[in-house]
Amino acid sequence: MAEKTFAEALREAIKEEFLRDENVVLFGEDVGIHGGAFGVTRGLWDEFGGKQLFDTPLSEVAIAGTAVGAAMTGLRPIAEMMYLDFITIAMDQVVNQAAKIRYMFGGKAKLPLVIRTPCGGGRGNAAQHSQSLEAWFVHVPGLKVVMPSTPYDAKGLLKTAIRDDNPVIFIEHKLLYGTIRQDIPSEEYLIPFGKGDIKREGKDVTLVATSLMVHKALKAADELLKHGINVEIIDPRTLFPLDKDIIINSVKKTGRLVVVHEAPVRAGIGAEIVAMVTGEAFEYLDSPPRRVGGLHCPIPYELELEKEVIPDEEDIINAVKSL
Amino acid sequence: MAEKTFAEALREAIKEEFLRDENVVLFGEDVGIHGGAFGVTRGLWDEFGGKQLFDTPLSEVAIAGTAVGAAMTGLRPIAEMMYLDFITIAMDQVVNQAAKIRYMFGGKAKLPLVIRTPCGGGRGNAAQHSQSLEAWFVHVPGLKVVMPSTPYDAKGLLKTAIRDDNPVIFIEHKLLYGTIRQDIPSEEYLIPFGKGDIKREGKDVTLVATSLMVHKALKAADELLKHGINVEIIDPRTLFPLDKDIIINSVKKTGRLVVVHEAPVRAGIGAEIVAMVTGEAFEYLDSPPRRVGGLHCPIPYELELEKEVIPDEEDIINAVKSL
Amino acid sequence: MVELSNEKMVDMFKTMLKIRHFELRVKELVLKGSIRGGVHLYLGEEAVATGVCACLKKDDYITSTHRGHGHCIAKGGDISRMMAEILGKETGYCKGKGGSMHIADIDIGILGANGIVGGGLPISVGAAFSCKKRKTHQVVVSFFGDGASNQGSFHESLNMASVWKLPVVYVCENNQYAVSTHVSKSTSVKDVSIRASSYGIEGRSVDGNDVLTVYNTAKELIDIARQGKGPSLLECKTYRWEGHYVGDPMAYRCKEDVDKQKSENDPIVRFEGYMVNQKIVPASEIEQIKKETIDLVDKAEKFAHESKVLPVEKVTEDIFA
Amino acid sequence: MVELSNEKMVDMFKTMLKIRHFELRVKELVLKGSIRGGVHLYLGEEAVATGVCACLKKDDYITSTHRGHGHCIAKGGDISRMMAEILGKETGYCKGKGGSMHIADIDIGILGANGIVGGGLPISVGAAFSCKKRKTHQVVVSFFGDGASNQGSFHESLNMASVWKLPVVYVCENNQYAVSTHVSKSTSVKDVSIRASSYGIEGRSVDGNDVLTVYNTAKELIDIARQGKGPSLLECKTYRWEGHYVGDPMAYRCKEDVDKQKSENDPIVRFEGYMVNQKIVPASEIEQIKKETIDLVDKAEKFAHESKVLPVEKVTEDIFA
Ligand SMILES: Cc1ncc(C[n+]2csc(CCOP(=O)(O)OP(=O)(O)O)c2C)c(N)n1
Ligand SMILES: Cc1ncc(C[n+]2csc(CCOP(=O)(O)OP(=O)(O)O)c2C)c(N)n1
Ligand SMILES: [Mg+2]
Ligand SMILES: [Mg+2]
Repeated sequence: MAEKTFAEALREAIKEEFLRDENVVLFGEDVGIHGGAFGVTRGLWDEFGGKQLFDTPLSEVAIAGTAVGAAMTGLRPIAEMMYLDFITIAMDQVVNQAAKIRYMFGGKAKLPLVIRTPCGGGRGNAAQHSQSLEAWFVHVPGLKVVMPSTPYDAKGLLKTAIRDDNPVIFIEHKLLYGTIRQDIPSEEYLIPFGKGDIKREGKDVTLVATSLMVHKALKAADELLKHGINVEIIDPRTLFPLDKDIIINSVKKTGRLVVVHEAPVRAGIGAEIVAMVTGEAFEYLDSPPRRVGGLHCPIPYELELEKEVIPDEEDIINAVKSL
Repeated sequence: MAEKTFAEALREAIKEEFLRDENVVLFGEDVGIHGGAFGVTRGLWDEFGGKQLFDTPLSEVAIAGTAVGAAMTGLRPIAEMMYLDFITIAMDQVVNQAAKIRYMFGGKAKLPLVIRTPCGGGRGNAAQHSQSLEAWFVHVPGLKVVMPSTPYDAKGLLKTAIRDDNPVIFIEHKLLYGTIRQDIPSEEYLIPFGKGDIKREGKDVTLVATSLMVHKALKAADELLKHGINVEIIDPRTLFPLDKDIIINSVKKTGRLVVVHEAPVRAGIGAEIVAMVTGEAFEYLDSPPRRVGGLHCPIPYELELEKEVIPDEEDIINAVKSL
Repeated sequence: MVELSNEKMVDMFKTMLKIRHFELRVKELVLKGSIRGGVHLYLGEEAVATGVCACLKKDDYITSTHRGHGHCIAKGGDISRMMAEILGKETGYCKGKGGSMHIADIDIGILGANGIVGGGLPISVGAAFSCKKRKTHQVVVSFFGDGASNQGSFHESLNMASVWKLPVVYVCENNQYAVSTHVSKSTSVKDVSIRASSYGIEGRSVDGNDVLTVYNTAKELIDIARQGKGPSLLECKTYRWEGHYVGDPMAYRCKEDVDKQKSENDPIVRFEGYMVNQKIVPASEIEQIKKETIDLVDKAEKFAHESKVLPVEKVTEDIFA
Repeated sequence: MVELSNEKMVDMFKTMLKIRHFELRVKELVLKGSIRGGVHLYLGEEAVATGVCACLKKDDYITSTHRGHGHCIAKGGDISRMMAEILGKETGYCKGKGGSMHIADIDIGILGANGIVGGGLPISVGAAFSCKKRKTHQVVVSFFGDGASNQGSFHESLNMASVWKLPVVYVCENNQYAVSTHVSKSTSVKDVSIRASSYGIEGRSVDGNDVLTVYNTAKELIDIARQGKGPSLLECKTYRWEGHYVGDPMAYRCKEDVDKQKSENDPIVRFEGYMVNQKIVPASEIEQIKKETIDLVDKAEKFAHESKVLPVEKVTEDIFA
């Protein structure tokens, strides 16, 4: 056991997989000596630079396409998009190529590729560097979507992603990299896709939270307990495949559902989870499910404005109380 | 009054707006003499070619960017993406530029641009030419999303879109262009955004359907009536802004909700509508709302396979009956 | 100029004929209504795929386009499975899930046709990166059209392939049109190969209807790639005989131009003339080859017709490995 | 070579100084912790924006980048409103909603900085198309970096601008780096201007730290554009003094290189030397100009500090017109 940050946990996963299989490669803008915009690959250059770790030109289309072509021909690429916002440039390769090739080819190709990318606001990076677009990918058949909230989960899920034979969009919240520390086993471990995790047991309300929001939800839960509300917090960890059972079982117990994510509420992943639960556990719901998410505007620059747009503990508390 | 196809209605809208305002321009791949992949601009070249109608190179990024830059500087561009699937290439311009510029600039710019684009399957065009991606755009603050189902609506909504000072994604189902005919007034008319339309009144079940699915829903409703189920069909017409009232009022009357769209169910617009209704009219729901949508796979090529993936009358009937 | 054995030339001729007759048959079937979706024929462009792929080994890779039948045949694809795919059958390359625009045969290096114009170029970078990393001495050829040369993916791919010195040859099939748009209206250079200078790589423009010139130039560039000396750009000037797709009304060009090309610049007639002139193969044998080719296409069609459609229950299979 | 009035030269010098002192102040404020988000300074590159924008009229357009303060100042932006924006205030250009990377002033033709590398180029095509269509004789300048020249948007934009003969000049600020990546590791040509040949347009590479050369070359190309003769590509070679952003640890380059550039190739020192030598302006007056510039920056800072943050209730305004 050793205490690691989220970024360190990711780095460990990458390093271990590099060493396990020389066909695992990672490339992206400034991932080499610079170590990536958020330092995830920092320190790996000396050992792996030019062999398994590569700097690319500023070319998101080519980066994603390289992942697709490399994956089809024997490598296990991890492509880094410096910010999730920039994946907009590469959506053809992600959505029309990576997600569909195996199917279009009648099951002939394998696409063991991972696109790692940081999401989210909170750093004053404004509208083009702060988005959370996970719902898009969940909507695309052929992609798996991972959104870890803790160092432990990040490591175990990234290793699973790298070993998965399918395209995985691996979304890391920027504010998690350096802020969260957690003990991580020294032995190897993997976390399977499609298994959510109960981050806090409770009996009164089911709170499904993703990524950074898990931590806000945990704080909100402490506060809510003071008001006599005992919240159960479920982190789905992978948005597709989604662990429906863990959510539904919890709702069956609590009768109440709140979903929290940072992306705007409208057509966000919260809509899917609410619709799924109302479809499959309607009779267990004692009150209308609530969604907490970003306001319907781009992320503004200034601190107070940004805070207003991104959901916080208070928003979660209010939503739970309003049930 | 004169009977028009969907494509003709769109063409009329474009022509009328060209004549009304010379700053209205339309450009895209092969929209000139060729008239566009689905003939919407056919016949306009002689009068408007090189003045308001322009062929572009095969460059979706530049096409979308041209719309953004032109809109910011005094024109009212309509950019055509030959297939909705290709907008993946231009998502940066659509999502990071068009949708956010006004906000990022503190309200300084106007972006009166329309992106017209055909969606949907049913023509054996396979996975990269058949998608319905409207949910993505609904999730992005700063975009309006229109999805008409009839020639009348198409014309009135396209004219409104062209006159709107904001970016509008205008999605036309390929199978509508030539198949549906409808009488259209000879006088000018506009249809406001955010006003849904009751395509069929009923009292037992609220069926929200979009685009081509409206017609399948209408057929399903005839069949269901034989089984004594009287369905109310609501076509939201604009997915953002969404006419929540028309849907909620209907649900208050019927107590039952089914949402139908062609896109895959998972994280589709149906999730948003179900979540919205359960959030705002929970107590009126007599049974769990249902979603009908595409299966969770890319659209296959072969006829029978494609039919299996895309929802049809039977799927709608079954969903309604299962309530 | 590489010395080509007579046998190799006859093989190439057979390939060209196979493409020709396959495409003619597909056209017939489309017109009969047996094939759905958009079908883009390679008629008139046979020398390009044939000349280029004749330089490749079985385990070399290609990325192809929406107009991909010719590439697939030239790279060694099985026309029965191709025809079955185009007719939407379970025995087709993609079990009927892909159709004309998505035929692929990974086992012989065909990384797929592509419905997205310019979609194959970035994939070729990845395949070439993989060859280099795995030190296999494989080479990648990425086919694309004149229209595609205006896509951003072209630029990013050629730059990255150049920076990384990857073994990939970019082959632009300049057939003068992108749908209805003449290359002069969409492309700001006369020769697409000029664009090689933007990447510090070798660029060539050749008569794409002269299969031997295509072969020789491609061979040179592919050899360079195989030796680890980096990518290149080869433009083959050719002409699209058909409309963009079968059924295209072609309001944008006149029949005379097309007829002239067909009668004066048929790559197969030209190669046939050369071979007969040079006594590489007697005229009688040519007739025999043509007959045999048509037989092969007949067989492919029969196979396709007799095959079944995939049971619909299997429609959601093959998404994930 | 255009004859420049002394007055114009002094104006340009003032602009360069304004950029320099503005950026130095911004840097201070970042280091003090008064500014959040990523801030990319234009220090060392002042001659480029200054030389180019000195050729533009008020109603001409520019598209700018993440490193946009210099462009904005050179195009006539108000440094008080800029500083207020960077400090997130309601009086800022974007009411605090945009910040450093999104400063825009449509009224004086600044179509916005841009957080997306390469994002401005396609927008410039649209603006130039608009100028041409509306027959206004306006011109567009699109600034972008060496890194951006490897984006697909670069290619699509230059091609389309060329095909349509649009009045736009593409100005590549080659400051040697894209974040940590040296241009030689990302860009397959030595001179980005070579890429003009891919679009059949004029391309030039100049010493971007020599403001008069930048001015003269830009003038020529902008005149061509204004005359309706189409787009061009101008590469200005310069050097990024700071890290990519304030706070960049710069593990990828050595301090000596930076120091050498600063001491030997400061565009302001060079221009100052020239002007004093040529007796365009006496040394004493230069001191006065510097003082005045710093006063302006002081005022801007004061204005920004004293301004308020937008009331949070207004955060969801300004999305739709
Ligand atoms: C990204 C994208 N844009 C547009 C299309 C529609 N489309 C299909 S083929 C084609 C023309 C392609 O021209 P070219 O690259 O010259 O190839 P050719 O058809 O001549 O072989 C177009 C516009 C597409 N499939 N993908
Ligand atoms: C599409 C995109 N990819 C990556 C980034 C992250 N990023 C911001 S600036 C930059 C480097 C830009 O280099 P260059 O174009 O040379 O401009 P410079 O910073 O040197 O002025 C990168 C990679 C981005 N903002 N947008
Ligand atoms: Mg072509
Ligand atoms: Mg740079």
